[in-house]
Amino acid sequence: MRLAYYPGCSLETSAREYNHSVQLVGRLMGVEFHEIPDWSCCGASAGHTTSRLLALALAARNLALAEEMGLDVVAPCAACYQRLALARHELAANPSLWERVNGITGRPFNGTIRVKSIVEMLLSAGTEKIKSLVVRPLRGLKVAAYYGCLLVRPRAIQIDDAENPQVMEKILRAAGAEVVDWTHKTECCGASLAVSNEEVAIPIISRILKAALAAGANCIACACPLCHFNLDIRQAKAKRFLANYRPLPVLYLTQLLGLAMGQGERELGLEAHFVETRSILKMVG
Amino acid sequence: MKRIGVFVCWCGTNIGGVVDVPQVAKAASSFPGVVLATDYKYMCSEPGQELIVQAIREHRLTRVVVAACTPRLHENTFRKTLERAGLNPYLLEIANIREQCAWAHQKQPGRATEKAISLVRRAVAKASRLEPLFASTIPVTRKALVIGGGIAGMQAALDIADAGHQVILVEREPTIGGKMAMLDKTFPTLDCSACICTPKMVAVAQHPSITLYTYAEVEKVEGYVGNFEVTIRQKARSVDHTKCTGCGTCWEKCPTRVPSEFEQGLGTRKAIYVSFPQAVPNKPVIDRRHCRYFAAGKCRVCEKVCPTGAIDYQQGDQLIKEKVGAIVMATGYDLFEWEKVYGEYGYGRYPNVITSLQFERLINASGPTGGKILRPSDGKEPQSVVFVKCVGSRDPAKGKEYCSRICCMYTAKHAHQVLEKLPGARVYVFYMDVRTAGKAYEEFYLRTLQDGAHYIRGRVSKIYPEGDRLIVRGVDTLLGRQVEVGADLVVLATAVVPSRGAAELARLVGISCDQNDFYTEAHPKLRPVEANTAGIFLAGACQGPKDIPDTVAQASAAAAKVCALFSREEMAAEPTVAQVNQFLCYGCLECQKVCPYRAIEPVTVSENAAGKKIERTVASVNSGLCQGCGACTVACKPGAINLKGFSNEQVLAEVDALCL
Amino acid sequence: MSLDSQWEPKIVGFCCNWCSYAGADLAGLNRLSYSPTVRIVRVPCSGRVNPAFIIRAFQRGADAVLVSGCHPGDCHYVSGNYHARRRFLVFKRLLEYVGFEGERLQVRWISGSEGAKFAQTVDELDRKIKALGPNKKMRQEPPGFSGVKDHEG
Amino acid sequence: MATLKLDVENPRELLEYVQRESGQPVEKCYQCGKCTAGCTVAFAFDLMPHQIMHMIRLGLREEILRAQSIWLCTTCVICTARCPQNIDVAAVMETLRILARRQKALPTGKARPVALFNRLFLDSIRKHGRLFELATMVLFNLKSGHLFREAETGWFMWRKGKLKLTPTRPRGTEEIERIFARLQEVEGEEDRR
Repeated sequence: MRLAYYPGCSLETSAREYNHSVQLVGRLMGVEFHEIPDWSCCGASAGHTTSRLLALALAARNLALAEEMGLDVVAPCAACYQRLALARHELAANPSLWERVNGITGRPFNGTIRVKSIVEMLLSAGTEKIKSLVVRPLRGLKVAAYYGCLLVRPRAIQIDDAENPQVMEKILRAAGAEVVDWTHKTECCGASLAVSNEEVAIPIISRILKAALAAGANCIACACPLCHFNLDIRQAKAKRFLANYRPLPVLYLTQLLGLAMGQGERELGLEAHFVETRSILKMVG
Repeated sequence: MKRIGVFVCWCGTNIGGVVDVPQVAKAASSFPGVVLATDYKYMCSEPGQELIVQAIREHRLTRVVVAACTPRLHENTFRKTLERAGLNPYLLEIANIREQCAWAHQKQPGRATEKAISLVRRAVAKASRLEPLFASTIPVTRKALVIGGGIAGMQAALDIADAGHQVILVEREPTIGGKMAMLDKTFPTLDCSACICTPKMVAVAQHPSITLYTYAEVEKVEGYVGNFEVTIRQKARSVDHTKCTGCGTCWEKCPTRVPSEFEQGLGTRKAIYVSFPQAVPNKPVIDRRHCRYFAAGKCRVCEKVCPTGAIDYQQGDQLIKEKVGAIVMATGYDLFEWEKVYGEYGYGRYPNVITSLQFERLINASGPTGGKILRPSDGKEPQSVVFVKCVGSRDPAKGKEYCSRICCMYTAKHAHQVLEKLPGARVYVFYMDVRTAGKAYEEFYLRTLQDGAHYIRGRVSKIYPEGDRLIVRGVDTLLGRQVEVGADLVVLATAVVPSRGAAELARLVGISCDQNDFYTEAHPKLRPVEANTAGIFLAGACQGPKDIPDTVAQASAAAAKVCALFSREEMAAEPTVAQVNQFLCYGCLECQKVCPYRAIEPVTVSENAAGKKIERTVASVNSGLCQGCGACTVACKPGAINLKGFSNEQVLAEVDALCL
Repeated sequence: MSLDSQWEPKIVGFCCNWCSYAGADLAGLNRLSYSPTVRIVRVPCSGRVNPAFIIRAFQRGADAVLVSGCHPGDCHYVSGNYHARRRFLVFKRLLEYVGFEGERLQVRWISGSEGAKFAQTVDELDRKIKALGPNKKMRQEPPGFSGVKDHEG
Repeated sequence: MATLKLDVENPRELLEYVQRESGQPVEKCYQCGKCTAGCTVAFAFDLMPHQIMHMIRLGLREEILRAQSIWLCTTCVICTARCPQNIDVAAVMETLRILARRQKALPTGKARPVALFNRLFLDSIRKHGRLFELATMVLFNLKSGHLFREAETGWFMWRKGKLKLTPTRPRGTEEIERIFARLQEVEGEEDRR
């Protein structure tokens, strides 16, 4: 499978371990990534919060670039995925807006390519394929799969049910992990409030951690750099709201998958997390 | 040549004050075919009618035009006048010069007069083309079919039977009683549901005029008002009810347990079972889907223990044909399947989130807990119970747009029952509005408030387990705040929807449904218990969500309508029906496609063509079914169908007259 | 019709017996005044109105035709007004296609309780036709020339 | 709390603007409150989502544009996903936020850092084509007056190689600049109208 690759800003810097693990696992699964040359920021929430046209234009430019490559595009970052997929959906639904946006970017996007989330990419190979690559089943791991908002909302771009999605669980089970049924997998992590208004974000984050702990999880799997930042780095501050706190490592879905497929902790960037991941390694053995 | 008389009415000053009546009469006297044109103060009065009768006789009138008020008021009056004078009543045409002329154009008397003349010209033109029509009669089979054996069907059946007519009651479940038999108490009086429902069930079973088919379904309906022919499928019970005594040994010994429909999944039954101890008939059926013998070919325990040898594994379905004159639809309701769409409430994964009907079983003395409110997960008594209203109702996104009408009251009842049975328990009711229109309903709700139920205005966004409790996350819009309640038990007031299969049954019977599959009444105000097909009547929740008093009232109303239909051996059919000119018809049957009453059927006619006898198909109208809408006349390409009383020639003549 | 300055439109209305005819009655009952240019032919249902009736009206010099029935979903005969709606949508387009002013044919849903709507509809149509002028395109002189045979009973 | 004057001028103007811009049938809102009930951030809001929906109907423009809530909304879209009337409440919030910016309504309280962060974020994109995380964070701390906030976090990220000292500059930054410039033109025109 050949795919245009849209890493997005975070995967270049603060989420570089996500980038590495996606590339590693992707390659193992036979995906050929072609990074979009000169990709630019998807606009993220600052974009659509400021102007609908701006948000669409920033996303459409990248869609157009991928289209020039003639490849469907995968965006590992859930936020980038949502922005790109939603822009594609909104443009397709509104031809006059589409024309306007094409005029603004000066790089016409014709809607011939699709946007894929990392989960879709992994599942399109099939769970059997994943199972066949597993050399170190994640036995002993009790994973709380965390989707956050961006993969399952709004309806137009959701990759699975918004209240009780199962696709990440499917992948994790194929990797030999046990998944926990928990209640906050599609609640919001507080997004950039964790930067702009930390005191608002911390209770939001702690609610999610509390639910994962209560479900007996020993780690969280996610697919979004911002979710990861909030749940991992902010865990230190969120823990004071939690009565029965124990450290809850937060790993990217592809890191867990990489582990199962025998990749080393260095390659997968496991050391780059705030909450120690050594417990995980010990369990997996 | 027709001899037409025109009678222009002054209606006191109502018409005469605006329209120059003598001038209208004068103008009319010159219209083709008019031999007499005259006016009178009040044409509908006794002397006015007498004037018409005399004129008909004196001037040998063959057609009559009355220019007066709307035909919707006095057409029948004047038809009777014609009949008195020995004329066919359908040789009358009315010119509406009051409602549609004098009253509407009071400020322009000159133009009103001009218009009145034009309207009379139209009436004369039509009158000259009127033909005598004769009301036909159709025989009425004085036997009714009632579909559905819940409280609506039982009430309708009993009322019709008590009036001396035969009734066939068909129920698809193994017992009659319906939803009401599952309920614990009824609002607002709190009397015991079983105490008032089970006697009705027994009365139905014992009534000499009622034939009861349980575990049976209507499979086919043919014919028309007064003359339906229905086919009923008696599903195989695998038990010979003529031998069975209902002793109960079989279901005691049956080794297979399955969730009980009657207990709403909170309890179990056996594979051979009666739904509940007071079931009517109180004899079992074998649920073949779950029976070991039918599934694996082994077991036959029931057969071995049956003292009368009533078990009959070979029993097959039976088709029964019945002729009836009227049908009462009483198919009731089901609960909206909330667990398929409400992910935020757990998709039915949390055992302590139950429906209101499950709660009825939980609090029912004959229910799975013996009437103790115990939560399903661990059988503990809940200390905090949350009720959520409008689950599926008033929710276009996930469910239905309409209000289910009964939930506000039964939730108030449930809240009251919890507070009564579990002193010290806390009760929260999340609501959007409290709707208590009904006798003594608001008083009951207020009493529940005083009992200590907390009513929280707002919807619930999420229900999720935390430890062994449920967290209910909602809003109190009166406080303008998010709220959270810890609950041991959550009861969802799920929407009332038509019972499963209602739409298919409607198609089979030939009536229509609204967008929610509730049966459509003939007129929302004036004919609320009739379906839009003659001879079919509606009772209870199949027509829309209803509580028990309204259901019983509608059932009795439907029964009264049936009895009215049955009051004579024959019924008159309106003569203004469609008629096929079979010489012109070439059998395309486009007319059949647009007929809403299935009144058109193909028939084969044989005729001589060039010395050879040939057979061809033509359309034929069943005048018993035809309601005279005329849709077929427009669909007919060769112009072979015409509508009596509104024929093409008549309408064209009217158009011509108006355009002069 | 003598002089153009005195010209008043001639509007033929086909009203279904159950809704629109009752609506017209109600307008009168409430003494709502509207233009006397409309004259109504009572039909059982809007689905009974044959396009031939309308052509005939235009041929005989009607300046406008109003077809009015029960609201969609409220048809006394279940589905008659649906047929009418579909039929006249096509028919109107056909009229326009042959160069006839489509506005001269109006199809409206007026219930028995909508007397005011009936009055408004008529006045609106009256204004529209007054602006449009008399129907000259389809009018045939003298009446009876159309060749449509009258079945004199 | 002060009494609200309901007889505002042009009471439908705001409603019509929001419905047009967001494409959402705000008029369908029947105040069930499910948006507020499930909202991630409502506990920190000054006006609840359902109250905002109600105020739009009433045309209480000033009250709404002054609200911090419209800035604190994370666009998590839970409100939208669960709205029984199929109203995209998040899109309505966004429309209000854009309106507030275009009307130069000054964000107050908790809304201020959100608006600041958004602005710096976009500035960075405009300049570099991509987000330059380090510079954006430093600027944010400078401008919000908390110089050493996140020092620990920053240190950690630095150690783990998660912060870069220089921005990655894709070619095509002039294209991005053009997008921003054209947009300003378009919006300037709209605002004048």
